Amino acid sequence: APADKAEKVEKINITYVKSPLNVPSIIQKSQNMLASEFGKDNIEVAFHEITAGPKQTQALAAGSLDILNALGATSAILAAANGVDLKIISIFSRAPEAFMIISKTPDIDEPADLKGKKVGGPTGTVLHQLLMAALTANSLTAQDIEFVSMDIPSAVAAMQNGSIDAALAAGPASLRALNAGAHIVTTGEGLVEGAIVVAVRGEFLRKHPDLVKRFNKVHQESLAFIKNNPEETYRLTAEETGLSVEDVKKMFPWYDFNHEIKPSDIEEMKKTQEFLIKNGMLTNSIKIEDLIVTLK
Amino acid sequence: MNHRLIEGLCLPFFIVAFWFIGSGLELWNEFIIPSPQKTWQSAQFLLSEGILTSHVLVSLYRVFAGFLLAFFLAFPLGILTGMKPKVLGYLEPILELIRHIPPLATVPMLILWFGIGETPKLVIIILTTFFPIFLNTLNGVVHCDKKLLEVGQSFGFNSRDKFMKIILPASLPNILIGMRIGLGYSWRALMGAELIAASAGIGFMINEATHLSRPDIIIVGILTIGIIGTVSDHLFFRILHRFVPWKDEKEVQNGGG
Amino acid sequence: MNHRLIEGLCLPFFIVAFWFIGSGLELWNEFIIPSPQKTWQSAQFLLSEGILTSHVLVSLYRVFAGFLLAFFLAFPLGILTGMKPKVLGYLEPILELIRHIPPLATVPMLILWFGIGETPKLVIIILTTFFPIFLNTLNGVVHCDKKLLEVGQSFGFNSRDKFMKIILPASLPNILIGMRIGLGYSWRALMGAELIAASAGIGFMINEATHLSRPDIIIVGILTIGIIGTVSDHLFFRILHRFVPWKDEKEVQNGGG
Amino acid sequence: MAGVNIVGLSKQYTIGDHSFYALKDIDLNIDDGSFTTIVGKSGCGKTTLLRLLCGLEKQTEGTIDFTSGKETCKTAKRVGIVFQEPRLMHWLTVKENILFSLCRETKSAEKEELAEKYLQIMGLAKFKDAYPSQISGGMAQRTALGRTLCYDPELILMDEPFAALDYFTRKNLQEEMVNLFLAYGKTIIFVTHNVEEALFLGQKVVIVEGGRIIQIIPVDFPYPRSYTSLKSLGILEEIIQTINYGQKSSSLAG
Amino acid sequence: MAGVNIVGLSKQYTIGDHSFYALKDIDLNIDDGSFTTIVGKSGCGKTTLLRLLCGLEKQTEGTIDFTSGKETCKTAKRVGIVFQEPRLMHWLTVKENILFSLCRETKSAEKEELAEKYLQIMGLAKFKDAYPSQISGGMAQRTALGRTLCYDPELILMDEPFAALDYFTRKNLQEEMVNLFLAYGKTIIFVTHNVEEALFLGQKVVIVEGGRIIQIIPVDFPYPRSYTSLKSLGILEEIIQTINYGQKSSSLAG
Ligand SMILES: Nc1ncnc2c1ncn2[C@@H]1O[C@H](COP(=O)(O)OP(=O)(O)OP(=O)(O)O)[C@@H](O)[C@H]1O
Ligand SMILES: Nc1ncnc2c1ncn2[C@@H]1O[C@H](COP(=O)(O)OP(=O)(O)OP(=O)(O)O)[C@@H](O)[C@H]1O
Ligand SMILES: [Mg+2]
Ligand SMILES: [Mg+2]
Repeated sequence: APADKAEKVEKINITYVKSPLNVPSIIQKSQNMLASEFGKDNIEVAFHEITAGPKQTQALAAGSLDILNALGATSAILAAANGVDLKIISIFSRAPEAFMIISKTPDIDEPADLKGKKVGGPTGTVLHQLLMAALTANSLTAQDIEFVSMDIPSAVAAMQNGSIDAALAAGPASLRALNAGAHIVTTGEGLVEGAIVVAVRGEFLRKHPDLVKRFNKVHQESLAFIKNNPEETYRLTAEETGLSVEDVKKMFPWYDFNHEIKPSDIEEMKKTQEFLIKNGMLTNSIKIEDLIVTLK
Repeated sequence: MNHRLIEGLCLPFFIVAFWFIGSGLELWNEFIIPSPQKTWQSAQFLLSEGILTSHVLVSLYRVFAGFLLAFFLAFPLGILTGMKPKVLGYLEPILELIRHIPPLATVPMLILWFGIGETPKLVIIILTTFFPIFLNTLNGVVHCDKKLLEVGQSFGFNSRDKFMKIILPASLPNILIGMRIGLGYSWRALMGAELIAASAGIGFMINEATHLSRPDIIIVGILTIGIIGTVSDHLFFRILHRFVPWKDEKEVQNGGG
Repeated sequence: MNHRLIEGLCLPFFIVAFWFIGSGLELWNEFIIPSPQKTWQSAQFLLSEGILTSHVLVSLYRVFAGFLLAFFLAFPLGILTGMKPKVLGYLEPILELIRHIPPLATVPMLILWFGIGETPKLVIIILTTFFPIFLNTLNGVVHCDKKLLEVGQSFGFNSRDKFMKIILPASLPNILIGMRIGLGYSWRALMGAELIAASAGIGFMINEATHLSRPDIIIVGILTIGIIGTVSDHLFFRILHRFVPWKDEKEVQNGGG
Repeated sequence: MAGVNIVGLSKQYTIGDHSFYALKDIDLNIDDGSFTTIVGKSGCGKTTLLRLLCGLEKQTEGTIDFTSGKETCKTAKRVGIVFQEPRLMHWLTVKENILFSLCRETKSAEKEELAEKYLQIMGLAKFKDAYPSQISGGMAQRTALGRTLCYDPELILMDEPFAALDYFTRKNLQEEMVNLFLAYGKTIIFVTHNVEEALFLGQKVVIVEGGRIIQIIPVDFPYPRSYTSLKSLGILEEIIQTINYGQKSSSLAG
Repeated sequence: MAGVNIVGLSKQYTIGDHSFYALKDIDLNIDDGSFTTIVGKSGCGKTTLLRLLCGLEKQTEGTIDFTSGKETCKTAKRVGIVFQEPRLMHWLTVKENILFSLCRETKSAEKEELAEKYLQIMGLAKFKDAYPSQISGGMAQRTALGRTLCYDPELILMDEPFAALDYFTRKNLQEEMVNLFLAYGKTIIFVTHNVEEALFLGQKVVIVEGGRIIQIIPVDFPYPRSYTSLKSLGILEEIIQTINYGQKSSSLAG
């Protein structure tokens, strides 16, 4: 509404999540793209490093954050379904290959071998969904394995000492585990998309649609930068994440940073919501289409 | 007693009233602090399904096992180092180091050494509980009245007698306060402990509710820990007092009748 | 002094030796406990780039700010409730409740109330640090020798004088031990505190290293917290002792020279 | 200065589930500027009486009124007590203990002077920097005495202040007390086990037995007194007799 | 039973940066089964001597040998000390305090009997269930005395055990001590400020001044003694004179 326009925004609070390999964020920050875009209007851009999805949505609900630059689709759905006023404005990345089930035991080669084994990983996440999808694809059910709930670092550590047979892993953790002798049982390819989205606070979007649009523009600029300066991008990413350039190059192709929301993405999110409901992790449901805002 | 209860319930009453009113007037975000009604519904659901009870039982076991293990490590070590400063000299730097390290940081190592069963969870609780008991016991022993110790010495008491008949009763207030702080921290350590591959427990319930964005369950969990913790503290130290054969000077003065 | 140092370094020396040998013989998984050489390299890298130092400075600020705030809340409250049991009656239940609640569980509420700046981090540290100081102070005041208090009473001391001239010096050992435990917990709380939207700090460094699977950095972080914590404890209580105008009975006996 | 008027004073204590009167129906009038000594067997209630007088204990029955000239009030302004045990602050030196009662505002020159004076009187000058754990029993008692005198009370209650002192130190301090009394006209109530001491010091000797006053003996003998002349009075034996064969009420009445 | 042989005993203390001898060149022979009393001014070193004897303090110079018949050893088997302050365990009742020294293995019937006996002697039977904070100063001192006697030591060291007691209680207990001494032939070393008491009790009165023994007066008068007959001996005055005009060595030798 035009009346709200009078309310001057002084500061935009944005999350800054660099891992697992959030190249566009890294570029936006290192190239001062947002600062120079909004600096024109004397608007400060504050970056907040909040990695965990639930914490991002909590801070958003509390009004401390305006834009969540890289939020797992699962977290977005959970929060929205439980009443948080948030909207998805674009896709940050899809990385089916970055999410994987890994194992150190030689006799677990493919998901079918997981029958009767212990698998560890974070509950209610893309990774969990991946596991379920992989089981279903191999005519197994949740009852056929023993699932142990833990975060990724713990799962990898537990796999290393043999407490569990397979771990759900993503990002640098999986890369290092692979370097340390683990092998991939399956990735998300063909099973889950592993979408990471860009979400904004509903109220912020309603009051300042222009700012959101300008943010979206900067996001596109960063994608262009990545396309045009690959070597520079690798270097900056390596610097920021502490990974080696080789590792970055190895991981980079796992990610698809196309920001457009395609119908397939919406389908995928619906599947995710179904998965959450089916597994008793979500009781309410939300219409996914209502979550999506298309910026013109 | 009744009077004290009423006094004590004043502040909680106001807080709950404020919660009701604030939620009614929508003073804050429903997603972070759900209304009392909604919280109560969730609590009832969790209770009626027996979910809450089973979580509580699992956590109770962990807390008490962890606390007792911590006690049986910290208490004798506090006594030993208090009575033999030489031993303290050897152990102090390493204990000081451990004392400052966040137990959560050691989770990967704990998993490596202890797997993902109950052991690493208990170790987290022990690491959190150990130091208040240890340091307060040590302090009590070190500051034990020298004049009373000399009485024991003059009667040719051996270390054991000195300990049992003088040091222990004299430093009991300190030891008890260390145990109370320790027991409190045992409850607090649950969240961290039950991050490690738990499938039940109040800490697990809260962790999961956080992941699944269920603030109502988080609040139920917080209140459950708070209440069960308070009650267990009360019971534990009541019972302990029964077993303690000596009366506190204060009690005697406040009416020995 | 030198002698004591050597005694104290015995155990750490054995542990480091064990680490060297174990890593050399590949007794454990390099992925979780990297070799001393590798850890040393990472430490050097972090140091030479100034990264470690800047993390340490940020955390030092948080620890001391949090600790001091906690102290200035807990200490007066401990004194007040110790001297006026009536006030304790009103506050006890709510304090007991809070004492058992894991501060980490309250993070969503902290974010709601305090945003995501420094405040919620400090609040986490305060919540962790408050109780040892509070309970030990309370304990010290409550168990203060009645006979000495009567001396003050007979001289018509007002509450302030009674406190400054009798209660404080008499309960100083208890208060100090509460502060030491509290300061230790301030360091430990860093991990949790710096989970909330931090971009620097030792706790943040460890959290990030955990996510990035950099066990070498985790170990550097753990050791840094351990060492800086120990040193800060030492310095802090040395300085404090200077400012304390009364001598401890023990010190007098151990040679007043 | 302050006199005391005690009427029907009783104090009941409970040990276990057993109640008894440590003091029963005490009537006593202490004149402003008088020196009263109290004698009696161990456990007869002397300390209890002093504790009631300085407000450390609440009476079960009866009243205590403090008089100052024609005024009467329930609480005295400056009542100083020397406890039966030294009760020194173990974290303060002898000198600091002596100055303990002084408020912050007292000038340090004045403090020095006071400390000097009482260290001298108590014969502790050489030990002014010692801590309580470093001095002898008698020294501790003298420090406690110095501390109370330094407070400069109008009414001085003394609970066997010289019990741990040898013959000569005791004698010196007795004379000091008499000097103090004569010079400043303080009101002094002095508990002692030593009947000779009671006679040497008091204008009135109060004999307590089983929580009751069984006799009050006036000693109209001018100060300074001497032990030998007191003996000739012949009341020493009388008092001893009274205490020993006095009204034999058990102090445990129940 | 145990005698003591003290040769060249000295004890140095440091207060601040000031060192001095609290005891200097003490030579003293205590026979097995003898009763020795020690008198001297406050701060002269009496307590220090007892503390050295029961091993609570290490001497700076000199030797202490304990003799038992013909044997000599460095540590005595059972030395009991009554401290100058009661030092009761505040969490135990009077009765429990009296039985404090007994080991766990002592049968409870035997304990009851011992408690009964010493509560009776000390006149504390009615207060056996009271806690130290509930009894009077004199009662506390008697409790401490009972505790040490209950330990049944071969060598009993007593540091002004009757200081807080009134004339009669004191007299009763003096007689009890003499009975105990006569009946069981214990070796007793008894510090007191009361010269009459020293004469009434001791076979040997040791006068200490400024950390040195300045005189040892044998009292060859058979037990039981009476105060009046002691006076006729005329040594009372002599002792008082000795203490007062004795070798005036300062106890602070800095
Ligand atoms: N721990 C100590 N440190 C330093 N000086 C001490 C210590 N204990 C005793 N002294 C000193 O030794 C001297 C003798 O003390 P001691 O207690 O033996 O005297 P005493 O003869 O028992 O006197 P009193 O009759 O007053 O009890 C005193 O000057 C005292 O200050
Ligand atoms: N706090 C208390 N609780 C219960 N009884 C007490 C308390 N204080 C004193 N009494 C009792 O009161 C009686 C009188 O004690 P009080 O201390 O007045 O005796 P006293 O005349 O000073 O004796 P002494 O000469 O031995 O010091 C004693 O029987 C004692 O046990
Ligand atoms: Mg008394
Ligand atoms: Mg002495």
